[in-house]
Amino acid sequence: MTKVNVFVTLRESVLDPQGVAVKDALHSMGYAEVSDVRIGKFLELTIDESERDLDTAVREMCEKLLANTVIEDYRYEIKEEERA
Amino acid sequence: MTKVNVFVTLRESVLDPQGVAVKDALHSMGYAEVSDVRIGKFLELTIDESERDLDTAVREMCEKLLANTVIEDYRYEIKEEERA
Amino acid sequence: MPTMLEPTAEQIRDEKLYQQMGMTDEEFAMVEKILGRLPNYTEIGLFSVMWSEHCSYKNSKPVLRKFPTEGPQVLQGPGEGAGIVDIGDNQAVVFKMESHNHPSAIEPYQGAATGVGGILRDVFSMGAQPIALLNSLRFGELDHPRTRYLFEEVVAGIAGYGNCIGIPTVGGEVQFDPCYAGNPLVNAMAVGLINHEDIQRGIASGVGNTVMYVGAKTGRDGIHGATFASEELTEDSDEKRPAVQVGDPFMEKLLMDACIELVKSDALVGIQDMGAAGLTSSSAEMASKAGYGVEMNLDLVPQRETGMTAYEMMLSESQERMLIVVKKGREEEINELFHKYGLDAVAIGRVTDDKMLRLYHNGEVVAEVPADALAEEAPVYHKPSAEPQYFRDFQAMAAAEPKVEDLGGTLVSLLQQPTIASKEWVYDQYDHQVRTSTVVKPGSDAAVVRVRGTDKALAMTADCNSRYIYLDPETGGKIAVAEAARNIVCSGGKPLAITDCLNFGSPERTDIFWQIEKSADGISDACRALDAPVIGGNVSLYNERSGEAVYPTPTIGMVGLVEKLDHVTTQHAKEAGDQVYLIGE
Amino acid sequence: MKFAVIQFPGSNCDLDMYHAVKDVLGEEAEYVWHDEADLSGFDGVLVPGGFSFGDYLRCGAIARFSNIMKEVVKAAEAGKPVLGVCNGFQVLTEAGLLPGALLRNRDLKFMCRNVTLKVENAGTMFTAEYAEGDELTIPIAHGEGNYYCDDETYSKLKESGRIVFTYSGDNPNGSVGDIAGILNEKGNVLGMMPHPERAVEKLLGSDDGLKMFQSIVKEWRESHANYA
Ligand SMILES: Nc1ncnc2c1ncn2[C@@H]1O[C@H](COP(=O)(O)OP(=O)(O)O)[C@@H](O)[C@H]1O
Repeated sequence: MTKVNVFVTLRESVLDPQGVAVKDALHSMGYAEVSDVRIGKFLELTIDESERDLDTAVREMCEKLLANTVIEDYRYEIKEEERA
Repeated sequence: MTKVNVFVTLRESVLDPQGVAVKDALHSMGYAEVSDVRIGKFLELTIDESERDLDTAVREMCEKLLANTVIEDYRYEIKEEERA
Repeated sequence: MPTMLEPTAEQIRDEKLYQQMGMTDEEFAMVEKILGRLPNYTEIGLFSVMWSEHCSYKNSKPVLRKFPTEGPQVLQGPGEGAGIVDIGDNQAVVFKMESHNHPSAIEPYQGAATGVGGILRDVFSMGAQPIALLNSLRFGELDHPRTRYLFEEVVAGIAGYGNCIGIPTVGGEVQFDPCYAGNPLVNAMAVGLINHEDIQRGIASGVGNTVMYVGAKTGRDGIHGATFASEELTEDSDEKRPAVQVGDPFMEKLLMDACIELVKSDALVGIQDMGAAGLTSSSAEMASKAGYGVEMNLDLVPQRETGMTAYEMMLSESQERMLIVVKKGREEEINELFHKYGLDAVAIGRVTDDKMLRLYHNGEVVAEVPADALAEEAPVYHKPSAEPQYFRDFQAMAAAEPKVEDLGGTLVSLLQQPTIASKEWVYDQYDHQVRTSTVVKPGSDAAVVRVRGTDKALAMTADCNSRYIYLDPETGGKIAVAEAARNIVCSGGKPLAITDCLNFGSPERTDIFWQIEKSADGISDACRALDAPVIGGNVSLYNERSGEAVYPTPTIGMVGLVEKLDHVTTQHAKEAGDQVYLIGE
Repeated sequence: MKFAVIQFPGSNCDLDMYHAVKDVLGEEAEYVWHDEADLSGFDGVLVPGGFSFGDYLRCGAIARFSNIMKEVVKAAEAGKPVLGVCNGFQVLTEAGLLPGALLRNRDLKFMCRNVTLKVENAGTMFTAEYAEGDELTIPIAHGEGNYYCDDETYSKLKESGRIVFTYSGDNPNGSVGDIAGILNEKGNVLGMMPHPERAVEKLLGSDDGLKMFQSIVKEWRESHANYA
């Protein structure tokens, strides 16, 4: 069993209205020092052992489903295997 | 200027229908080895230097706004300072 | 995106760089003649978007001239953000339909969402309060996973935007056919209400008056979107595409409420939304329409990204932005008005009397072009058309008589066709009741929305049977208008006028151009017969994927007036024992 | 009776709430913008639906920090009726005036349709005109109406009659215990996902929501008659 963390973020030129709203809210709460907020997704996958190459499989999942590569970038971390 | 990454995830006890839907989709795409998917938020904050203690400020922002602790857990990482 | 070094005027000419922007050699020569010199990179960019089919209608103008556009009820015909029709008691209804096909093919959620945002801006920039949304959708067959994805995401995008901004989505249509597999159609329609005295126009007049920018900041998204919409989709469309625009319905809600308040102010001279070709089309069109000029300092444009060039700012199609012209000296009160909604109105330029669009950036003049040349003087092409063989073949065939042996079984299998089946899955996701005026919800022939404070209501529908139009464009065009009219009448309304969205393949093809002409003839005839003129619309050509055109799909959006609320009728069976009649031929 | 209809940036059922109270019920109503700081002139507070602050981050998360929310809390403490519908319910939970939280609908989709609500407690200031067990046709329109609370909270709500409405038949969003609306401990703050303000005219399909507003007004009249 392996844990994989996937981070999906909006591409650079793509507007992040959520991030803007959260930044404005933080400002109005007094945290003027927050100069930027970008909001993305964080996915924790638990993956059982399989024939497949883990790295390739995760990359495929990201490309096909987890990230919308038209507007999003992704990266992932494969954590050490946890043996049950 | 410091970058802070905040991870907000649903608590264990709270059902994550979106995670279940993604897991099901991965299964139907042939990735039967994915045994669990949990979906959370990933926030990248850029914070300018200020009087305040950074760690305390980020914790407050999480408690007050970024996470709803009735249903969510959070953790954060303060990345090295980037000097302009 | 790093700022690239811009090519020089000579390079643009010698390397024919304008071709990448969709301009022909002849068009480039026309620009050179208009300016009396070579255009620089920013200037050729301005011309290329303004002279694209999407902005100039250069291929479709001769066809659009066929439409009847007048009638005693018409207060504003085609040419402004949206058309306007009188409904009595000093009130009028404002409506328009627009396509967002290519953006939706690339990123269905955002493409559809920003389509809704754009059509709403067209309506509230006239000064109207939007009261309802409709949509007309076309996809390939549902057994293809990509199609399911597109369908789900388009519906979610429409819902996401409309629900958030709080305008009910009350009706529409969905058709599935293989011809739309590579190029889905997403047409959105908005309907608004206005009092006669509040009607606004997109004009920049009065020398010295101030040009202000309101709404979202400008980013590098959607650069050259209008040009992109004026080409066929190909396998490498995905590579060519500009950064996709993301809709922000929250921002637009604030902008909408602020603009509706703004139109009551006598400080306002003109207002126009920054839709296709953004800052370029809004400024050039407002100046040209008014017979004035506009100069703007691009350093003052609110920017989301650093290091943007004049070219990028002028061609950006970032969403949720408006350009307004206000009386000189009244800027502060305008700014206060927007401030209440958390928005900034920024003065970025002024009206001049020399009819030029002049742009400054970093202290230099970076473009100086006659506004009329951009907005009015695009070439008009009379494309050749020819009756295609397929049409002759069909006409020569004997009409097939369907033989139905098992009536019940046939009925069930018809009802199982996704195009015919209930669309509840779709409209359940749309808030169709917000503003508590929806008298007839989706699921009947036409939706009916009451006019609060009166005993009147408006019936509205969007219809098009593209198979009929493919088989016989002229008759099919008539049928589309007639179907819309029947839906209105069956709901208790009298047709007032229509808006249309002409979705076709490439006008460069003679068979396609023939389809465009013939269906326009049919639509025109039906509109005349029903006294329902065309008060606005939109043309979307080049709906092709790798050489395959969609069926000709001129979607009709019709609005009718229900004089009394108790005329409202729904299509549903009411009681056992009621008689059923068949009326007509 | 005079109601405040709170408007956050992005509220969009404010108009519906206003008309329900003003035109249909014939009581007084005024819009109060989120940055104002006084509700003392009002007898009741209505927090309408919509997408306050775009629903960005979480529904209601940003709205609860608005200026006016301090006043809403004060009004609640003073015992004035506070009704939060849909996004208003989300705001009230985020603000801690009501327990629990609202998660995404079980099917992950926004849904707009009529549902059947069951009146679980007809002894509240919001439901006195109904009878226990009454079934009402009221529209819902939400994407995140899946009420969640932990088991302990649920038992407490249930035992103390603070579950005011449940979905009867199909539970549209997967909420704990079919919960559609809950009350605070004191009994003067009600949050619910369905829209009673959309069900006050037969013309639009149902007027089953009318009695809720009538209950509030009646209770107020009675309690104020005593002081008069
Ligand atoms: N995309 C859509 N959005 C909203 N409502 C829709 C949509 N598609 C269909 N509907 C609604 O579903 C009902 C049936 O539509 P349709 O199948 O086109 O019926 P008809 O053929 O009788 O016009 C209509 O009330 C229509 O408004």
